[in-house]
Amino acid sequence: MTRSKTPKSNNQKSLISRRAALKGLGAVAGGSAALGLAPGFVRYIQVSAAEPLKIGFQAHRTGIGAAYGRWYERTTNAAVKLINDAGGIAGRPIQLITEDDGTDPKRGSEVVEKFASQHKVDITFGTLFSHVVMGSAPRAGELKMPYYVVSEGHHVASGALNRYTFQPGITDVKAQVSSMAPWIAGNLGKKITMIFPDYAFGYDHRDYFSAAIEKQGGQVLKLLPIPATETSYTKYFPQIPSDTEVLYHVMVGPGVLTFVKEMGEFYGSNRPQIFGFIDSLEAVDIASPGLEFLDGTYFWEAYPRYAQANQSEADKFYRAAVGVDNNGASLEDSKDVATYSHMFGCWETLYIIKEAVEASGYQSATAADKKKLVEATEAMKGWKEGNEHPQGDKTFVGQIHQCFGHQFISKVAGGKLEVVHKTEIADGTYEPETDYTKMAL
Amino acid sequence: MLRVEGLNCFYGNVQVLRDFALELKGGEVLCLLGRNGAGKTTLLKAIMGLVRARSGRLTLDDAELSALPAHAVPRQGIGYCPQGRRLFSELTVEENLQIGLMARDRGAATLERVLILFPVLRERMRQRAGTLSGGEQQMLATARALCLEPKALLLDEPTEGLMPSAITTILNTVRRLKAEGVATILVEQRVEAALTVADRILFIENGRSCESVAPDVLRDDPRLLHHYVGVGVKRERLGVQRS
Amino acid sequence: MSLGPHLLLALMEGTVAAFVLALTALGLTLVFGVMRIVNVAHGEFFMLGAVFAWAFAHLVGNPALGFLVAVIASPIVVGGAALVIDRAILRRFNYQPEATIVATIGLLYIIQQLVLIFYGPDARSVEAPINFRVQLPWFGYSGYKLVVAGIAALLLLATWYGIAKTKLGLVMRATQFDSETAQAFGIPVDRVYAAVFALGAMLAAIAGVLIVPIKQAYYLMGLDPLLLSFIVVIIGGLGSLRGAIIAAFVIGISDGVISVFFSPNLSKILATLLVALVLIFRPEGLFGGKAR
Amino acid sequence: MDRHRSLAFHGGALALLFLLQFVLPPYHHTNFTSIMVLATYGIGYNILIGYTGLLSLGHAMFFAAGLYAAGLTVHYFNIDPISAFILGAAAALAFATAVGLVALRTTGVSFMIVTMMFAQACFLLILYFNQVTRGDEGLVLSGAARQIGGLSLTNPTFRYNLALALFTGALVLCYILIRSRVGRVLVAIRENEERVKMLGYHTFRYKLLALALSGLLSGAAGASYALMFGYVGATFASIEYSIFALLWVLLGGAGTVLGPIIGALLMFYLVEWTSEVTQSYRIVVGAALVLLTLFFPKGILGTLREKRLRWLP
Repeated sequence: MTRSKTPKSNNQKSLISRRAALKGLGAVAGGSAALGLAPGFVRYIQVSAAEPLKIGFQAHRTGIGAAYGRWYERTTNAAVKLINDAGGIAGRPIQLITEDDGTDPKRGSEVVEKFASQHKVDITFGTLFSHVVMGSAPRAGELKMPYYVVSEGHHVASGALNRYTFQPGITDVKAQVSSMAPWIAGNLGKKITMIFPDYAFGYDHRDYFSAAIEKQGGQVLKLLPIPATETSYTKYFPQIPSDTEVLYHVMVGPGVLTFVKEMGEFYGSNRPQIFGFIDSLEAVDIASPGLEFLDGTYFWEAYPRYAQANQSEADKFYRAAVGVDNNGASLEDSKDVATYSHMFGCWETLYIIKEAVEASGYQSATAADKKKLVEATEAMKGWKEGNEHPQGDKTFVGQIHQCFGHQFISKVAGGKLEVVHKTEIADGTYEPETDYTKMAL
Repeated sequence: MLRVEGLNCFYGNVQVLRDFALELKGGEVLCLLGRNGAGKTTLLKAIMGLVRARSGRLTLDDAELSALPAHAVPRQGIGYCPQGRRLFSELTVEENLQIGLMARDRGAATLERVLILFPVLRERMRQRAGTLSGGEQQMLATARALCLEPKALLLDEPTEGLMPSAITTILNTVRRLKAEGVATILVEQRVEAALTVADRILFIENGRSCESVAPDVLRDDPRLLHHYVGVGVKRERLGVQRS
Repeated sequence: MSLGPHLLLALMEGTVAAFVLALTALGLTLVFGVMRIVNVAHGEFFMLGAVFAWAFAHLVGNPALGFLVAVIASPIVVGGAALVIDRAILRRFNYQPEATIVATIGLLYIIQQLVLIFYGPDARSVEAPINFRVQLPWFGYSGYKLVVAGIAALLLLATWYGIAKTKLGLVMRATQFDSETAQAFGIPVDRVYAAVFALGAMLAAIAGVLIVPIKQAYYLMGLDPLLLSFIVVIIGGLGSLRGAIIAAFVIGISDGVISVFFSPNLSKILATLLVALVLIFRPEGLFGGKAR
Repeated sequence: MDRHRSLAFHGGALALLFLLQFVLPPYHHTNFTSIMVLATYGIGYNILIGYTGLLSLGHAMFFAAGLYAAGLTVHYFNIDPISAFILGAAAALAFATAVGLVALRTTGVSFMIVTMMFAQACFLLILYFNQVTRGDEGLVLSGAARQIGGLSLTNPTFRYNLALALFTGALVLCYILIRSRVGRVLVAIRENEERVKMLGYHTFRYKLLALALSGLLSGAAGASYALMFGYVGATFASIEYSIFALLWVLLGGAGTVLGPIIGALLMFYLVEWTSEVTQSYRIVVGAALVLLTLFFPKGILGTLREKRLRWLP
């Protein structure tokens, strides 16, 4: 998916403490070295003397994806450490090689190239923003480089990419919105107005949610696309039809706090039901001043940010390993909120890579072994909830290289998100639109 | 009081002034004559610091002008009336004069004295400078220079394009200032007019200071004019004056 | 919502935007008018204003007091940065127009990166100093936005007064019309340039401070105001203060209305077409002087 | 004599690029392929800024015109790459001419602002018509569509040599142009447009020609990029890509034939190299621009020409 916005966090701390926090993370440009020099950005995590398995990690360290990229990196590093501590993949330690793609498609493609030709990695993995995936995937396909993305968009399952590109760790937007429609129609209302970003990620919402809600007998009254650079929203609100029962928002843009605040100013206490995608508020503290208006509204979450009453052991394990507290914030800094509904995809994808490598008998970076790896990945059917898959059970459809998992609907109450509904995997699955397994390897 | 020694100036690689020298006393009017491109305007700009000298010395009384940044030169007491007048044409007459007054922190008394010299400006204070007639513009340019209460005044072709009555006003002003002890360098194409006020004529050729003569000498022996300014020029200029 | 109130809201939004745009564009056109240079990093001064506003507001804590500190301190810091840039870079190549453009593009990148390093990639909000909601019969409206329009109007008036009525303004105008002659009358042109460059940056920074409670501070927020300011100064005539302000209102309000009724992208595309039209009929802009 | 030296110099550079493909490791092989395509864009830009003295800050729109004209027709109508390339270049040529008719009415900084705004309008148009362009996510062109006479554009050797051919074409065109009478008029316009006008030249037409040619080369590069690398996205129309062209040309030396490729190569490897120690590529780009204006205004080849190689065109 494309996120042209960076979620804003309403950080109350001074610059100094913020810097200190970044330093603790040691992941981002800032921090430790004020000039953006941090030791060993091409990081090698070596565990034993066995020949390491090289995984190239395409990270959004700079550009518009940087806020997500930071947490993607943190989650990835945590998972790699665990896997290596437990003996690595097929007895080989993971050597993670991280390169910044600048959240830019051209650079993304160059990074894939660099992984393949210079670092000679076995597998490429990573990125979120869909334009980077779109820019990189063709080259990955040409290089016959297995490319596991954690991007959430429908572009993998739509058939636009190629046989080497997979999305096994995170449910795509089409499935997410399809599984939301029945609950929304049943609980909130059937007359919907959609506010969504005016670019690719938003189009997936527009197209697939509209279709899904119509299937439920609902109706989208009005579509309000918001340009990527928009930071002021008052002018859109009058376009919301007054008979709207549910306001559906997927905001990605630097202005979500503003969005909420202006919505509050516009509506006062007399508002329709509001349903949003947590993308709007990833990395933002729900208890931020100005977000009070959201109280009593609903959010989709891929993975509940706040530890729930029935928290699973796997979630406890995962939070501890990544260093996230029960409110979804960094253990070192309670104001540093994670991109919790997306970053688990990195963790789970790494475990799927592990499984695929071990199942395929992959030995070395040869064309033959890579084909075996692709076929082994395609042959997978799904995974059970557990420490390796803390978000929950998933099924995997080999033809479209896409996984499907449970989704959550949470209500904002007292500055937290409380899960009120968990969807079934079947709620979101759809007929395959393509069959990658028929493409030549 | 104003002294120029061994002045060398360049535009890029082209040398415009070569070892130029002159000396001027208080109350003296020096008329600078030479062909177009001989370096007259450049000399005035060099004195003002607008063209930086590569070598040489410029002094006014005891002040070393060549060591100063351009904007500090007028503060030493040099009024400059550039070629083409260069008024701030979008500003009002009053504002133009104000800028002259600000240069040396002069106030209402100075302005009053200047306006006595050019009473016509008094009626035009709120008018935009660009809308004045040619003669009025020259008066304003001169008045603006006088607002500094200068010790030395540099006038670059002040009579250019003016009607005879306006020329008379300007020349009378020069005489008056001379009486007050102001040293004046006058760059002038109208030789006849210049001869009526000048104490001395300095010829300039190819950026060098050449002969310096008294006006009487020049009247008696126009050959110098032929040599330095060109015979055609001379006839034309003198002819215009006579008609 | 029916057409009347809808249009009213559009006009209100457009007017608030226009005031802020006028401040930003005024800074750009002032710098161009006096110094004959285009500062491509102008939008970054706007962004820095917003970022420092966040920093000051959070150092102080109390929203109203913090904002007050920000409104004063933020432009001062940004103006100081502009002075350093003027001395360290622009002056060295004597404000040569092309070199200035290239160097300010470079500065744009450097400033963005520094903000990314020290402030981070997040958008952060600053609480508005005044929090009240104006309830109209058809919709509610942010009281702070009206305050922004008010402050911006005052600042525009103050800038106009400063330029038209004070000695400093006179010196600036004299330098603008003829810098050489200005020097011959004791005006230290290089100091005037430095002051104007700083003043231009400060106007952008104040606009950034005013906007931050509405829009949040974000390291990539400078591009939009830069492009809109460019549209404004081209239509208004490069260097014309009056033109910039009139054009800011034309663009700001039409942008508000078109955005509300159609699409913001469309409104920016239309604004650009308007520029093309203006250029076909008046290449020097609506209020630009012909030969300057 | 100078003419021979200059021919030998440029011929040598092309020969070197040809030979490099046999020694470059794969990663650098691909990099050089893309740099040659981007340097073609740089040469187009250089005709305008370097030889005609017009500073445009919106050249990405011409690159994007070629990129989208070629990419969309391949994606939606499955036309063959050669036709798509011709279409892309022609579209950019027509577009640049149209832009020139309006933008060239302004001069100096206004021209720069106007081109920048038009480019931004193009960028927004790409987003606005997202149903067709897929906005900033962009489109991927399938490998199957990218075949010329049975040879796949994904084949590295084929692609490298195509890029070299494109670059050579641009270089030869530029070389011939600046040695022609037209080229001398353009340089004269750069030095002093008023004087050229007084000599009776219709300078508007010459500037329009320069902009059209510049747009043509930029568009040809854009079309090639889409076809060779299979991705078409709005990023390439963003201001960033206009600034990159400026940076390459200034770094290599504005008004030198080989400047753009030297600038593009250096900048690519400078960013690449510094990314090992810092992720702050913006600082590298920004500092390069500032330092160039302060200490190195003529760029690498421009300085060389001034100091030694006076014959360099």
